[in-house]
Amino acid sequence: MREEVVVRVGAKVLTPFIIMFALYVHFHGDYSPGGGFQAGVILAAAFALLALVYGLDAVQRVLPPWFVRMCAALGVLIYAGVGVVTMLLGHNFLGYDALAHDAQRGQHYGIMAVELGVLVTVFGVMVSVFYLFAGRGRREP
Amino acid sequence: MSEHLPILQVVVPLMAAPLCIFLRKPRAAGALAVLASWSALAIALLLLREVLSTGVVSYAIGDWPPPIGIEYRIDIVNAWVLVIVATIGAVVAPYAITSVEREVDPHRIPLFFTAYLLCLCGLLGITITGDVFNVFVFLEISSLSAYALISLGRQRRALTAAFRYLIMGSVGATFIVIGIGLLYVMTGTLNMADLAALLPEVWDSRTVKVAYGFLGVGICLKLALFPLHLWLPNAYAFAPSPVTAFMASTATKVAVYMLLRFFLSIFGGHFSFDVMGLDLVLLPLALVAIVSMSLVAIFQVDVKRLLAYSSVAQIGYMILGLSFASVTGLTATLLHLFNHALMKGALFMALGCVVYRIGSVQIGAMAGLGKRMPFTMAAFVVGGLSLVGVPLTVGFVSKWYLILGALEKGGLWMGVAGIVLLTSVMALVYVWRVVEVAYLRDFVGDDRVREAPWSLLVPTWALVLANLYFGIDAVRTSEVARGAAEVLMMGIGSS
Amino acid sequence: MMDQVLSVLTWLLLLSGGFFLLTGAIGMVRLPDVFTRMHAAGMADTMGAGLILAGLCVHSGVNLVTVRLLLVLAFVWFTSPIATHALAKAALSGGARPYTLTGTDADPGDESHAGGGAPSAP
Amino acid sequence: MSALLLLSLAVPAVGTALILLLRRNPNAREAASLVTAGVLFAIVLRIYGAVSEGARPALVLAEPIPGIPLALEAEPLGVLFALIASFLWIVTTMYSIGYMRGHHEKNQTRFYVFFAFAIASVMGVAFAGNLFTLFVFYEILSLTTFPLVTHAGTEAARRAGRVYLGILFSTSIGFQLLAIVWTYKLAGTLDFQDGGILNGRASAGVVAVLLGLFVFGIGKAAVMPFHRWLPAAMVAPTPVSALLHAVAVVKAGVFAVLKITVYVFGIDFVAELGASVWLMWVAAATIILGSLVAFTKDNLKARLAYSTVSQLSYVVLGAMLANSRGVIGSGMHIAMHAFGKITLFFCAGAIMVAAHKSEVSQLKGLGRTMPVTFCAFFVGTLSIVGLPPTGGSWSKWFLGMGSLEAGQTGLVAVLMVSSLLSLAYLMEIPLKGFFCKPDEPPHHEGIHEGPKWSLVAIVTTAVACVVLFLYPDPFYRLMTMVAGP
Amino acid sequence: MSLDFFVSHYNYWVVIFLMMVGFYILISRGNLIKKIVGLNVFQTSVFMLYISMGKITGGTPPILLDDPHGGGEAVEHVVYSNPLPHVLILTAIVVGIATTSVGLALAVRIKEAYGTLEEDEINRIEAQTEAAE
Amino acid sequence: MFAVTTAALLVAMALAMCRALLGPTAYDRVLALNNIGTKTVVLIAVLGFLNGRPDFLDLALVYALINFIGTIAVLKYIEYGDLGAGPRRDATGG
Amino acid sequence: MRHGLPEEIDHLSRIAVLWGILFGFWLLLSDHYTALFLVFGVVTCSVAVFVSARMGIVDRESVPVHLLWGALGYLPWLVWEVFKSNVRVARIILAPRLRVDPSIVHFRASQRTDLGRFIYANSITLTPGTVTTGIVGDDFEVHAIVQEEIDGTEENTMNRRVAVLEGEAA
Ligand code: NA
Ligand code: NA
Repeated sequence: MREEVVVRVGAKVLTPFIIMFALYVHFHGDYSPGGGFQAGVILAAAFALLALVYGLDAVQRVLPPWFVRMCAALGVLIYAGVGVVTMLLGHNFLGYDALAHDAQRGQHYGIMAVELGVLVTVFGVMVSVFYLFAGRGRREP
Repeated sequence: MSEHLPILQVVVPLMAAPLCIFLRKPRAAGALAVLASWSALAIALLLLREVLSTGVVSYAIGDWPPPIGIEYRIDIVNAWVLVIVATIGAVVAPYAITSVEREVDPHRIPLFFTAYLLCLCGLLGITITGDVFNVFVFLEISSLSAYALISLGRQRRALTAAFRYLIMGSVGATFIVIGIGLLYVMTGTLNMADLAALLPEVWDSRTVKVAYGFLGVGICLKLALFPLHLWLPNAYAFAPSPVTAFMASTATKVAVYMLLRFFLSIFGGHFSFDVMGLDLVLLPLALVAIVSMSLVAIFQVDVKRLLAYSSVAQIGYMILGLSFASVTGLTATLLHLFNHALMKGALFMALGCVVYRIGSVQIGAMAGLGKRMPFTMAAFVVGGLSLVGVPLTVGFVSKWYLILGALEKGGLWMGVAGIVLLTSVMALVYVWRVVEVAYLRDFVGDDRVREAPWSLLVPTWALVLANLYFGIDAVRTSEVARGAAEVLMMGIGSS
Repeated sequence: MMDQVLSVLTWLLLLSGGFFLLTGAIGMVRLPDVFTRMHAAGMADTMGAGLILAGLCVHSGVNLVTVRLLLVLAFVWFTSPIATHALAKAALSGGARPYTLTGTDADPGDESHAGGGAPSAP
Repeated sequence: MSALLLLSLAVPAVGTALILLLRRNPNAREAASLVTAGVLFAIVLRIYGAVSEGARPALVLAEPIPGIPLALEAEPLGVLFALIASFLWIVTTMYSIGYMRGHHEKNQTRFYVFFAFAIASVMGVAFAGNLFTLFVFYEILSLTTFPLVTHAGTEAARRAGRVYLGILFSTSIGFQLLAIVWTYKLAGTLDFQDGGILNGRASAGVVAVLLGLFVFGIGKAAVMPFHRWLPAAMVAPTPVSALLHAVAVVKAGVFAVLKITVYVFGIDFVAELGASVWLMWVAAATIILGSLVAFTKDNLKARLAYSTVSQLSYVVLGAMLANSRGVIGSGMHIAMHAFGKITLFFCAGAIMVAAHKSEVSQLKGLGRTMPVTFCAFFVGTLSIVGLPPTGGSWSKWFLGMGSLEAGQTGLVAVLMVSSLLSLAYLMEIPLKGFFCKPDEPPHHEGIHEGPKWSLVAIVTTAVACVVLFLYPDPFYRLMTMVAGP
Repeated sequence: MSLDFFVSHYNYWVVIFLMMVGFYILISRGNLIKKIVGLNVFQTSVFMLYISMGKITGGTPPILLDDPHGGGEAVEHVVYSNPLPHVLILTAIVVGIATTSVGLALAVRIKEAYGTLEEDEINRIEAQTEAAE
Repeated sequence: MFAVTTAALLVAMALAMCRALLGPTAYDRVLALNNIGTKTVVLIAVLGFLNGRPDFLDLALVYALINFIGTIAVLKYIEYGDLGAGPRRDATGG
Repeated sequence: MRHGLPEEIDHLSRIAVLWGILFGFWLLLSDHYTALFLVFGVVTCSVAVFVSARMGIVDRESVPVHLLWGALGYLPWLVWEVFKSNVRVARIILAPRLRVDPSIVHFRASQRTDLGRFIYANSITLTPGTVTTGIVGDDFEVHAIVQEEIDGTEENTMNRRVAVLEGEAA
């Protein structure tokens, strides 16, 4: 049997950096919207890599399927919640100016929060899809 | 909070959808879906009231003023469609709680309600938004959740049906996004009102005409206009019953709304009818759809699929009304939007009751159900008669305006009126095939089969009674539809 | 003066990077089987990408862009051999037969050490 | 007064509820039926009283489409129809009690329920205040009689039901509805008005087409070629046939034709344009062809059915004549044919129940064992043919006079020939019954008159045929209010 | 239709070619996964069209905005450059990816239910089931 | 000079694409696609550099990451028919 | 398994080191050095370290700080080797007549840890002309494009250098 030293060690070394990079993309994506989406994809990719190397079960122990589904749901809630908060603060839906005294800062916080929602959702959806695929092949011999 | 009604219309189902996943119990998720869909209906009704009293309601997302930011803009047309969608959403949600027990895997039920609410959110969003790109986004939200909903059907054919719908729906959506992009390139705006103001300057350009074509084909794919309807019959036949009831009553209606909004409000009636000859393109398609699909429906043995083909034919009626290029014709279209939602909703929900008890809607399996499930089959009969267009049902009201619209045009259009009537008779044939089997054959199935539970019957009969109520008192609906038609036509072809 | 030197250096690096890139690509087409092609692909990944990115670094000078370019390069150099190794391993266990001069197959399970497997070319 | 109109619809509806409630107790159930029928007749009589003094009670039920209400209005023609229908409902109920029990029919409750529903729809048709309301109740009548037609539940019954509903709905949706929308487009209203609403609003050609759409669109009038449903519906129990032929369905059809001609087109307008001449001849053709086909039928009910096809076109013909005499004759014939034909059907049913005979050729000598029935049949025959001393002679007289007035001498000839034909094919039955020797071996032992309740009904209608000869005044007066003297 | 016309609109031709390729794959391939690939190529061609047209991406000048709540007093600083064009493409891409995910998920379940991903095969199985009913 | 580099990259990618299309084995295609991926990373870097958009380098990094993980996933799928299989621990070490 | 105190400390220190490395990378990547972004950086690195620790992948293999010093010497040498073998393979490919003589060979590697084997295997693969195709224990299976690539001295040198690199730290 051929063992997987190379890929295993490689994945181990890479993973923390990938996670860090994902969040870096999120926090620095504010000037060009969409950071949340890319970050979600990258974060999901990190776990996909771990699952490829350590097996689905190992990853699902840390990241159970129900948790991932909730992430997908939670992101939408964050997104809509930010809108509702701005509404409660007397502005229109997603009127970020409401989030801080300084309009620019408010915009920044708002986009960051919304992108966080996007990140969490994209991460949840992507990992769910990966689980779906990775979990299916098992029934074949 | 009342100034936020436009956004709440979308946000309430949008926020409830993920919460359904958090509530991992099927019934809790269902209860939340009911709550959300009822709130959506209340909001839609409030919006309609506001629009009727004050005219157009506008809401700027994120405080960005309209031409730049996304604007939600409600006039009488989309207020009307919102009410239709929200009504069906509110009726089907409680029905689904019981219905999915037999039609969806238990562990997928929270997912079902999530997708249901997302679909509702998408459809409401398409209707309410005043931004063309936002239309595309909501269209995809509703479509993706629709694919998921269809695939939840128990039979494996639900999967292939969903897949085919996905392929055709995505092609349609891509066509729409091409059209939207071209419009943006030409005008630099995505705001509908802005587009409507800017487009006349560039009417002559080929790009605008190409955009028009892409949008037309894309939307017609979504609304299953013959011959782009191929995805619909199987999708409706194999989806879980509440999904079929919901989709058949709302999804294609919203697509028709999109067609009206894009071609009459944004491009304008003058461009559509006088420059592009939209009526001349739609008329033959609508007629062929009505006749051929009615004919095909007659020979179906699966009643769900039978009604699905009937839906394609009924979409033909709506498009036919548009092709009259007159206020009366458009009134017929808008009325039929509402009326067809009521009748198909009632019919598919009645079928859902049948599925709940006997697990099949093959015509043979329904023999003798008239006695076993009297309320269910009575609902089916009333819905069917409405489909045929028997007076005192809503179906009659739309047929009335459709024929009136045709006769107003005089001449050869008499023949169009004749075809409408002929196909009503065909509807009678396919409806009656089922009725005859249910009432005049002896029951052959399991002896324990009895009437469907109240939790299914009450929503079903709510729609059945609506079929009758709005058939007996159609003054208000007719007036709203006529008002909406006048807004859309803006003085063109009014007679 | 310094600018000119840097400019020439950039030219040199980019051109030689392009050279290895193209050579590797030719090898991808020319070489007889998947295993030999891996060596060609490796050229593009190592010297091809390396020299071009180095050229960009030289051009850009010492700043955050260079840091990023180096990060990209480090990532490519770190992952490329892992992917190639995984591919080779998968190909062998998947039944791909390495090309040999004589046309007879090398036995991948052969336990003989260095030099075993393929006889020398005539 | 307008409350009475509502009651005329509500009473049969309440009756259905009563019948359903009392379904476990047949006697109470039938009593409820009878009482309801009696009450309804009393109500209609009250309305008759008011209308004959010139009142026009009216009522709006709802407004389904802006400008097109669901409205009731009692005018003389409608009252005439309502009178006939409500009176014959009593008689038919009595007859049904005997027949259904004697024949051991299943689902008797369903029968009475839909019977009552059908009568309610008939009242709606009779008192319809506009074309739309007429159409609504016309369609409801088709639906409520469908379960009656398919009562037996056999394959033959299903097939008949398909033909029945198929023809009635396709003509009404295909032609009638089109004509209604067209009328609305031309006139801007659908209300029935004296002198017509289309008067002066349409050309001769349009009127001719519209009139045709109405005549053929009202499939219940059974004008050829849309008559097939009538013989097909013969599979139904005899009381249903009676209801179809005499009381409700076909009468609703010809009544609608007459009412539309009078109140939508206006007879003067139609006569002036001459737009109805082609339909006169269509009606004439139906009259002759119907009679000829009746001749060929050995099955008694089928023969009666084709007789009805033929006779209905008398009414249509009268309407198309579009003059005072013709319309009076037309209206009177609705009544006279109703009493005559219901007598014949009752007799046919009684023969079926008592002797289990359905073919004309089997009736030889039966008259001696069932004298009352065969006498009644004879009276009914006279009325259908139009011979004194029966009511039928009046309507035939007025129709003939109307034809002459319209200058259509040829139609007089058609009337004569058709009368002779009907005399021939109907008189064969009492003649066979009384004067032919039964075939060998005789099967008539043990056969006696039909059930008691049925017999009462038969005698009542037969007597009514004679009474209407002596006292046709109520109907005549109503018709003169419609068409002028 | 000069040569110049073709050359100056090269991006259109590339996009149209890609679109046709995608559409061709979508229609002609019986394998469901290949259909999804075709759909992706088809969609990607549209994104490329917009990216290449340049009017949508980049080159959009920042917009000076009136503060919506400022009561007419114009805000001098650019709050954010108009994010619209980027967002459009990005959203469309996200939608495309979501569609692909759902499509692939369906394909997985179809493979499980039918044991094949070939359309002909699936149609055959479905026809058999229908005949059996 | 960047244009020349870009051209070299495109030609190299085209040649690799030939290999991807020709095969003949699945491994050839994976190898070629992985190689195209790496070249795309370089291309993105060059183009970003050319357009003065250093944020393209983040994109290049993301692309490289996806390329790597995608390759590993495809290989695992080819080898095991299952993306979620655990490591085989029947050898030494691990 | 018993967790001794030194092991705990070792683990925690590795976590801290990993955190530090990540934060270093954050500072390299980030071009905003405001307080807010530093806070973001702290959060980011903490999340990354936390997740990695929960996955159980923070250990000697994944945080090879002990090799840092040796790597400074090894990496330049490796780059040079890569360049040399690139040239050799380029000559093979560009030769008018393709002269490849591929073979697969097995040999025993001197590294004692998986990390060492990982470095050695990747170094072999990184240099064109040879590809590690399999490792079982200390047995390496390598594919070479021409025989000379593998029976030359480079491989032995590389084997030794990696072993030294590994050994220095140990
Ligand atoms: Na080497
Ligand atoms: Na190598």
